[in-house]
Amino acid sequence: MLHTVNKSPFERNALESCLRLAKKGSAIILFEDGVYGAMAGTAKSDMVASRTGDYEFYVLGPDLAARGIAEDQIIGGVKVVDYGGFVDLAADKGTVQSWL
Amino acid sequence: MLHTVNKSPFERNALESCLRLAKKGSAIILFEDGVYGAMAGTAKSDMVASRTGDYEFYVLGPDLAARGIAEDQIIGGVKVVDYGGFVDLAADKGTVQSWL
Amino acid sequence: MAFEFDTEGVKKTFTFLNRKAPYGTIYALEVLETVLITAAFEQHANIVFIDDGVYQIKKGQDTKAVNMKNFLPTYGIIEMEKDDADEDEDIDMVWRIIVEKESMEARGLTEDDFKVGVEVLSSAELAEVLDQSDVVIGG
Amino acid sequence: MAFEFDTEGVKKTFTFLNRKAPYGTIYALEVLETVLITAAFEQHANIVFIDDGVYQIKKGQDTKAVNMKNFLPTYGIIEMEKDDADEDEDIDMVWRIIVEKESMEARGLTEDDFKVGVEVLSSAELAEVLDQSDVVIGG
Amino acid sequence: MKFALLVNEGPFTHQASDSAYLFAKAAIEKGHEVPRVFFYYDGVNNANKLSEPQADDRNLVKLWGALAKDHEVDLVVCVAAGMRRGIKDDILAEGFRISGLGQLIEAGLGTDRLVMFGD
Amino acid sequence: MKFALLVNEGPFTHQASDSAYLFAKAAIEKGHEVPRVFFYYDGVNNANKLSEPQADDRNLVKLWGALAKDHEVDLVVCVAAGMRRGIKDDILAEGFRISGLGQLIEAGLGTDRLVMFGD
Repeated sequence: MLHTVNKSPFERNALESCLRLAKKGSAIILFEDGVYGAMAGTAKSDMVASRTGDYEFYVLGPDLAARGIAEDQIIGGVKVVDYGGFVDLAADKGTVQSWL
Repeated sequence: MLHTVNKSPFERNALESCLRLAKKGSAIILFEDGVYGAMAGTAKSDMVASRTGDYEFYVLGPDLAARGIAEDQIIGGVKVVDYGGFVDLAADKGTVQSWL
Repeated sequence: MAFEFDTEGVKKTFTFLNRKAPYGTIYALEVLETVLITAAFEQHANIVFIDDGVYQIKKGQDTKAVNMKNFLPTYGIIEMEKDDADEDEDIDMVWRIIVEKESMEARGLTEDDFKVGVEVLSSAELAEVLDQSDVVIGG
Repeated sequence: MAFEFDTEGVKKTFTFLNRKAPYGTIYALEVLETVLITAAFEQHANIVFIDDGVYQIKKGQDTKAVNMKNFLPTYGIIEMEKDDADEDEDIDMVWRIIVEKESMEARGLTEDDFKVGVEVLSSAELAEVLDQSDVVIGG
Repeated sequence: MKFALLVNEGPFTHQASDSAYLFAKAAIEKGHEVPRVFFYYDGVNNANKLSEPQADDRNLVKLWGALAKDHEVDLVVCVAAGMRRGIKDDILAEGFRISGLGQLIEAGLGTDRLVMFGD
Repeated sequence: MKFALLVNEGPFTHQASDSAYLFAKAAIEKGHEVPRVFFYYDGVNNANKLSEPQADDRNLVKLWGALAKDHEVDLVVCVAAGMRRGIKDDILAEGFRISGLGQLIEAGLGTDRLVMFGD
C-alpha cells in the first residue's frame, strides 16, 4: 500500500495515526504541509527518523520547494520525488490510503 | 481576555497552544469539537485538569449534548454554559481570542 | 461525456475510514451517505472508526440546541444493512463495523458507549484489515 | 443597509495571529491582505507568528512547481509598512513583527531563516502582548 | 454592547457558521447589538443563494438573511475572497452585500468585541 | 493504469484541488488514464464557473475544465453535496456534470486506484 500524509505533524495527528496503522513495509509519501514531517532537526523529526527501517518514506519535491525546505534539510533515508514519482508510487504500491 | 478553543485536543494543537500563550487568570471556553478537551477520564484530560488553578474554564452545553457527553463526565471545575453564557463571557472578559 | 465503466462482476473491499469527530465537521455524515450507496453495489465494506471518529457512534447525541441534523440514527441503518448481508445467503457482501481499541481507550470509551455493535480490534489487527482493502475512502 | 460606524479618532491594537503553514491552506495569504488594510486605517498592529505559522516567513520559497502564488514577497511589503511607521513621526502607528521563540526552536529554525526582521519573544512575553490586544484576527 | 463577528467557513462542512449564527442570536436576545457580520475566506459561501439543504436540515443562508432583516445586521461578504471563490452578485442571497476588507477593520474599530468563528 | 480521483475541498482555501490537478496531469503525462474525478464535500466548489481569481493566480475551475476536454476526464460533482452548497446547473462550469454518489463507487470499481485529496 501507499499511504499519503498531507498534514504537518506539529498541527495534527495524521502522521502519528498513519505510523500506528500502516502495515510495516508500506510506502508513505509526505506532501503538502505533510513535508514538514520530513525535515531533520525539528522536535518532530524523530517520528519519521526512527521508523525508516519499518517503512519506505518519500516526500514531494515541489511541496518542499514551495516551503523553502532544501533537500539537504531532509531526514536521511527519505527519498524526494516529483509528481511523476508520486504517480509511480500510486501505481506500484497497490491501494492508496490518504490520511486526511 | 476570553480564549475560545473549537478543536479536539486529540486531533490538533489548538488547546495546547492556547494553554501555552493565554495569560494566567484568563477565561477559556471549549466549544464545537473543543468540548472533548473538557471530558474526564481521557488521555488528554490532564491538559485542562492540571490547569484549573491557572484559568477559568467553561464548556458549551449545546455542543456537549450534540456529542452525547453528559455533564457528569466533565472535568471538575469546568463550568457548563449555554450560548447566552458564551455571550456573557465575551462581554465580560475583554478581548476575545479564537484559537482556530 | 458520461463515462461508462465496465464493472460487471467486479467485487472489491471498500474501507471507510472515519477519523473526525461528529458535528464540528460534516465528514461523518457525508461518509455515511457513501457507505449506504456501497450497499446498492453489493460490495464488501469495512466501516472503521479510529481517532476522534470513535466519537461518531457515541450514544446519547442530542443536537437540538445546536440546530444541526443528528447523524446517529443513520448508523442504525448501516447496522441493519450489515445484518441483512450477514443473514441473507443470496447477498455476497461482507460488512464489518470496526473500532480501534487504542483510539477508544484513549478517549475513555468502552464498547457499551456505542450506538451500534462493533468489532474492537487492536492497531496491529486493524493494520492488516486496512492493508487488504482495495479502495479507501474517508474524511 | 450599509451600516455607518463612528470610528473617528478610535485607535486600537490589532493582533494578527498566524498559526498555519503556508500553501497547504490559504490562511497565510488572506490574513496578509487584512494586515495591509490595517495600515490604511493607521492602527497599531502585532503581526505574530506561532506554531506552524513561523514557516510562513521562511526564506527561499519557490512555488513554481506547485503552480501557486508565492506569498513571501508580501511580507516584504509589511516590513516596509512597519519601517515607514517607525520612521515617520507623523504616523501614529506602532507595528511589531513577532515570532514565538518556542515555536521557532521546535521547528529547527533561527532568526536567520526568516525573510523579514522579527522580534523573537518567549511564550511568557508573547502572552503579555496578546493580552493587551483589542482585536485578534487570525487563521 | 456591540459585537462584530467574523465567519471564516462556509455552511455545512464546518460548524463555524452554525456557532456564529447561534452566538449572534443569543447576543441579540440578551439585548446586545450585532451591527456587522463579516464573511471571509470560505465564509463567503454563506451568501450563496442557490444553497438548498435537505428539507429536515437547517438553511444557514436563509437564517443569516432573516437575522439581518429582523435585527438590522449588516452581512458583508469580502469582495476579494468572494471573487476567487465565485461568490458574486449573480448568486448573492438576500440580506448580504459585497464590500472590501476595510469593512472588517472598521467593524473591529466600531464595536466592543470582534469574535471570530472558523476552522 | 486507470486512476480515479476524489477531491474533497474547493479551490484556494486548501491545497487539495491543486495537488489533485497536478497528480492527474502527471498521471496522464506518464501514459495513464484518469477516466473520472469525483468532487465531494466542499470539493463541489471546484465547479463554480463564477470563480475569478486574480490575474496572476491559477484558475482551478478552468484548469480542470481544460484537462477534461483534452484528455476525456469525466468531472462529476456530487448532487447531494452540491445542492447543500449551492453548486447547481445555474453556475456549473464547462466540463463538469452533476450526478449521484454511485458514480464514486463505480469509479472505485472500474479503475485500478482511487486516490483521495482533501483536508
